[in-house]
Amino acid sequence: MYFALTDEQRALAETVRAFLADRFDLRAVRAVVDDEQGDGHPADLWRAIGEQGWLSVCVPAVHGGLDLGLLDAQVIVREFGAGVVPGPWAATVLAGAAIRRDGSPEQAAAVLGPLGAGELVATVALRGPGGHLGRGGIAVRADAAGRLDGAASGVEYAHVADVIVVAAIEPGVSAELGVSAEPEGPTGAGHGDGGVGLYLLERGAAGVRVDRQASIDATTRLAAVTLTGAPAARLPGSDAAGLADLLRRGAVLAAADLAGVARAALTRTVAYDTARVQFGRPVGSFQALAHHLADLHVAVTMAEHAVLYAAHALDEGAPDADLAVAVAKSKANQAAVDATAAMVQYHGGIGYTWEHDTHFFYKRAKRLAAAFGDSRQHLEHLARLTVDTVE
Amino acid sequence: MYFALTDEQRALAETVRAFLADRFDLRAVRAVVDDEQGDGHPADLWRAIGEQGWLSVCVPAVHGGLDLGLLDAQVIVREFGAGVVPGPWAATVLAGAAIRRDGSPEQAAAVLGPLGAGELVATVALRGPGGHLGRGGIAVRADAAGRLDGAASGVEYAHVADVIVVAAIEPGVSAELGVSAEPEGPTGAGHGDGGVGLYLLERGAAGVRVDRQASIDATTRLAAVTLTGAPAARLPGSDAAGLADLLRRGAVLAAADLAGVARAALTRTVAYDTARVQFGRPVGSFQALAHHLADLHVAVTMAEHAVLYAAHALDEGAPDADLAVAVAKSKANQAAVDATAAMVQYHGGIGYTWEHDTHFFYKRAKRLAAAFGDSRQHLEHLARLTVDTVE
Amino acid sequence: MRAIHDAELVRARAPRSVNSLGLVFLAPTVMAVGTSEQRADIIGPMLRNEVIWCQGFSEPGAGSDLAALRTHGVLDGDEFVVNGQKVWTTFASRGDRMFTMVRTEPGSSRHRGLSLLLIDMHAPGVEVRPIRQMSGVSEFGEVFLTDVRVPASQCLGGVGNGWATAMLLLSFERGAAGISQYTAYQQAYDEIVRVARALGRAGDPVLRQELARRRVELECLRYQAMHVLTEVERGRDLGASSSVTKLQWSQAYQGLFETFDELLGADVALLRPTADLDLTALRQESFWTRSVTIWGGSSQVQRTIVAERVLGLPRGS
Amino acid sequence: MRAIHDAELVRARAPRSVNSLGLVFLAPTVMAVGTSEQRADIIGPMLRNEVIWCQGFSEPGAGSDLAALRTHGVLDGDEFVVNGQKVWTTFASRGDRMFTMVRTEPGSSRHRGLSLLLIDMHAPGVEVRPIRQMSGVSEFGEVFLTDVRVPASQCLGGVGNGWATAMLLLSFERGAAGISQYTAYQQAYDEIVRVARALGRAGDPVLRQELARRRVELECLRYQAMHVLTEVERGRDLGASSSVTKLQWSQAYQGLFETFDELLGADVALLRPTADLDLTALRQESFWTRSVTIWGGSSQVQRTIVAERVLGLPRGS
Repeated sequence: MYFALTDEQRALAETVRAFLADRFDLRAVRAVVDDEQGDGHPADLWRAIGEQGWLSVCVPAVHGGLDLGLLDAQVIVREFGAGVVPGPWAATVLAGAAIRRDGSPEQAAAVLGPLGAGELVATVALRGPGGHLGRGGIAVRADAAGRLDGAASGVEYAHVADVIVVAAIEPGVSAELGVSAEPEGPTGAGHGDGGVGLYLLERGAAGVRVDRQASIDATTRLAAVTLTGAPAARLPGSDAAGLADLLRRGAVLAAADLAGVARAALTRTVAYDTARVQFGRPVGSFQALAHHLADLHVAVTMAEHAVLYAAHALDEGAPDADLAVAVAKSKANQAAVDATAAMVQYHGGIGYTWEHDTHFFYKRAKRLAAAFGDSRQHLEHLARLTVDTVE
Repeated sequence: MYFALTDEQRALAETVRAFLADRFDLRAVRAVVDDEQGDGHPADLWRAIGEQGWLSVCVPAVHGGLDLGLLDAQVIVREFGAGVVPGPWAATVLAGAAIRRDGSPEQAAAVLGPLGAGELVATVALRGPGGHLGRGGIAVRADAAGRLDGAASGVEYAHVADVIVVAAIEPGVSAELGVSAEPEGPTGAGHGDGGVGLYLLERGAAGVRVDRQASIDATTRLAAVTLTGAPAARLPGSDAAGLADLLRRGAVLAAADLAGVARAALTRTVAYDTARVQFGRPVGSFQALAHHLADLHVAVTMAEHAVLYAAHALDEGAPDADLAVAVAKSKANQAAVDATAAMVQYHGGIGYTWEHDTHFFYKRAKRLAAAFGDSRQHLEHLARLTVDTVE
Repeated sequence: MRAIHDAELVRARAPRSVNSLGLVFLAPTVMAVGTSEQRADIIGPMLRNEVIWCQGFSEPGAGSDLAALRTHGVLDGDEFVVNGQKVWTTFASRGDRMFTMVRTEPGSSRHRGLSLLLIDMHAPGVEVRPIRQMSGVSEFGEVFLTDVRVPASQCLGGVGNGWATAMLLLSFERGAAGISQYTAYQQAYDEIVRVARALGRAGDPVLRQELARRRVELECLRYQAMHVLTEVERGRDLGASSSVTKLQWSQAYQGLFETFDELLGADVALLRPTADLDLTALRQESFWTRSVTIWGGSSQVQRTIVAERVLGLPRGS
Repeated sequence: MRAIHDAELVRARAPRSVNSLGLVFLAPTVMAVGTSEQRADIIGPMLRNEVIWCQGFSEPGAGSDLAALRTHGVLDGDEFVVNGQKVWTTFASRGDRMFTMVRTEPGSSRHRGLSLLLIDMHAPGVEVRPIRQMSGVSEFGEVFLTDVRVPASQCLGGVGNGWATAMLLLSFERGAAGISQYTAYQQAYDEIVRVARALGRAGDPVLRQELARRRVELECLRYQAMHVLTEVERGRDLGASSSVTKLQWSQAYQGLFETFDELLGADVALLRPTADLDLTALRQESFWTRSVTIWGGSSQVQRTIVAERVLGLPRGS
């Protein structure tokens, strides 16, 4: 029985970490954050990531990709989280996963090659304004000809994406649109088949409007997409299960990013409070602080384990994959929110300033904890999988 | 603006405390707890409490009582909580309050005098087996002639009570009996008037069966009451509002007991860990423990304030009395459960033994946190009073 | 217990005066320990908002540890010549005068040899640099003091007695501030409930429990404020009970905004989740709540005070 | 990552052997540092349940502070003469032999001069008194040792080397125990869900969130157990990661039963809330969970280990 990364995966993590330290450290992040008018998508970084092959990690070999799994993808995204790295990496990888699973051979050939090479930015648009993730939160309708009407909100990097994978309600289903008050499982298999489809949309197409949205987390830019009869191509294999699969992958990548954020927050806090002296002693030697950080180490370690297992379970199609995803996302949410809040608190006054880096971590954790299912949704889904199945 | 006890009330607290230290300390409590077959009602203590006049604190002067309010009653019961004192004090006071409010002059004359003098034990039976507090949890029906059928569970000291105030569903209402899955406000004004009545039942009457129930908290004994056509006298003024008033008073007395338990747990833990040495230092000097106890002091202090205010608000008929009761009970629940759990933890191994007194406090807190509305119920009621009323 | 009929007063909106620091903390301290000249000089202009006061207690590297202050003043004739640096000075860029701690006995350490000086912010040698917070707003500043000349008459509470004066002043900050804190909390609570309703989530049983829990803490803060006022009225020493107020307020206020984030769900990152919902102000307040457990004595410092002075636990080494 | 197909093994019920203390903690320690005679003497009879082992580490007044032990043994010929007292000795009244820490160098202090001795519980001078727990059950005992003669060959890991041997033994307790802990937790979880259903509360959204939260910690405990087994298989030093397991397990297990209390609502005090629901066993387990954060190194001790040895924070004075 093994529960650990392979030597190759550990080496990959090392490579990404060294690359970021060398090519995109926190000063570079700050430059992106402070450039409020900019698109938040540092082009040099994107090119370099493409050259490293890290965009093709989940692209099939036939399209020039590395043909690896989510377990490898989470290795990369965790380092991006630890470095609070800006850019549409996760969005692009997710869009690629949808096209790989549900796209036609022609769609796959057209998109996956350039996507893996970093020549193309992609993203996913899966929920409407004010809506939860899942079918009830979709506010886009497709007609029989594949034209899309409606709105999506909080879409990562829609303003720089070349293509957008859009979830839409399809004709013949009377599902209510708009705000969904009742939370639903964000990664569940949906309520039966049919009725939901994924569509490949070009940002430059007619009837597509993209408006940047102000967000607390400037390391990742968001936009609203408004569609008025916009022509799009259906991913022929897509259905409710395809959407659910996409949401699960999104949840695992977000959880991995959060695990990276959480570990970095903890490590940086330990370093800071080992050096900082108050009341004549290093702050880190005060037991109340030390014990809190110890509890956070336990929580972050559990989140790391859970992300690892969830990615593995999805790659292998394990029977408990759905459960594992909900565990990973809710645990990573908690660990990252708690660890970054402690980071602010235990840096003292400086931790609350714009000039210090703590707020990058705190804000990224807040955003990601709500992305691809917040804890409320994942825990209710978990209750359905566990409480309701005990015999 | 004043927010404090009067000098008289502080003197009363001192008197009760001194009385208990002298006449019923923890060794006496232990003797009651260890006598598993006994009725848990130390007769000498009851007589002495009656002599002190502490049972007549809420009895009108016309019946020989002190004619004081709930604010005075909570002074006494808080000390009983701090001393984990056994006996049907709160149950008797509550039954008296119901008779005072809703009974006929004859009922009041027959019961309140002996009750205040300690010649009579009374209690209240307000919910069925497995049921929540409130109308939905009542499992007794009254017929037009005042005969009662059904069951009540967890009734304090029913086995030694002379009279029992029973809540019953009345004819003409199709309310469903039995387990209520949906929590409802335990102290709300009820769903309109009528349909619920309070009945004065003699334990010795025909059709009354009382069975002792095993409970985790041996400082307060519980029993089930089964009624088969038992004759009872309606309290003529009783209705849903009367039941709600009774539940509110019960909640405040339980909260006061909890505040006493919580403060005693904290004070005893501080004393123990100031003396106990580990790793070459008093355990109380370790910062993680000290900070946790400091947080508990804040919580217990807030619970004390909240109990004070709720009792005052009920006495005065203040417009926020309903809100204040829900605040007091839910805060006292949390403070007492947390403080007694910390008491066990910070006494180390000894705190987990039967021979040490910690478990009296821990178990009493657990029982009372669920009595007269658990936090789940009070918080939902609070949401109705606050979330739903914001404009 | 006498009646609490003045509760309406508590519910009234507390004044959000630009001079609230002066009114809440400095004014009662001046009344208690100031000279008659200081009372005449300070109170009137403060009430008329002619002089805006700012507070300079923290220094770089000192944080919550007031005793570690290094800004020093040397008596030269009847003036102190003050050099040093303050951070986290509230309203620094808008202030006319600053109350601040200065080490006036050379070579002294810890609590000894400190004085509370009142410094003219427009005097030569005073330089202010605003500090931008994580919310993007600048409310604090750094103050650099270079050979600033402060008349000896501008020492409050006696030369060398700064520690006791500061403790008195901070007890007003930590204690009597309860009521305005309660008001701000209640306004935020109501705003947050309105957002929950706008997003269709005010009926979610889980969020309702959380909101109710926050409301419990709010009400308890109100009781604590009434308790403190009663103690003040009775002439009792507030002592460490001000630490209880600070802990209750700061932890509850911060927690309220954690519930705010939870109820936003998927929209937590967006300042305008829907067309008619602008969360910018609440979001800034939300970031601000991360600081309330740090300044004015961090929660860690307050817990130590409660543990040692209220509970009487043995001091950690 | 290689596949985790053995997960079924994890899900299988762990043996609840009367000798689980010996099997889980002592056996691997004997295999690691015991003499060949000790291996032959101990392992076989233990596996056949011919000899029941109990553990005697705690002493009155020492608690989690192993270095403060006062039971001492003086070498007399080839035997130690042992005097002292142990508490919290698990299975004391059913045990045949006890592994225990004894100070074998007179005048030594703290970590030095300790030895791990294997004592025959039937030897003259050994007296056992059971300790009743708050649940009413007696599972522990006090052991009084008066001039008990222990052959020097019954020292495990070398005379004077007891501290290192105990740390090795405790790392098995804190680490590899994860799997049987996981199993017990899962069984309790399922039982508690059944109770919620019987009381009609399994549909309450608030309780569902709480139950789901407990389940998250359960699954994380499973991953941690798999992680530890992987490290063991690779021959890595478990070190402080056993403290991570202990914290995760004990806090989560205790928390699960707090949820149990919550879902019982008004019936929390009753052992039989309805005619067909007997909660006696769950209630005893619930009391038991209050002890798991105390014994085997309290949560406070474990956090110090994690802070200093894993995170590398400076030691508190």
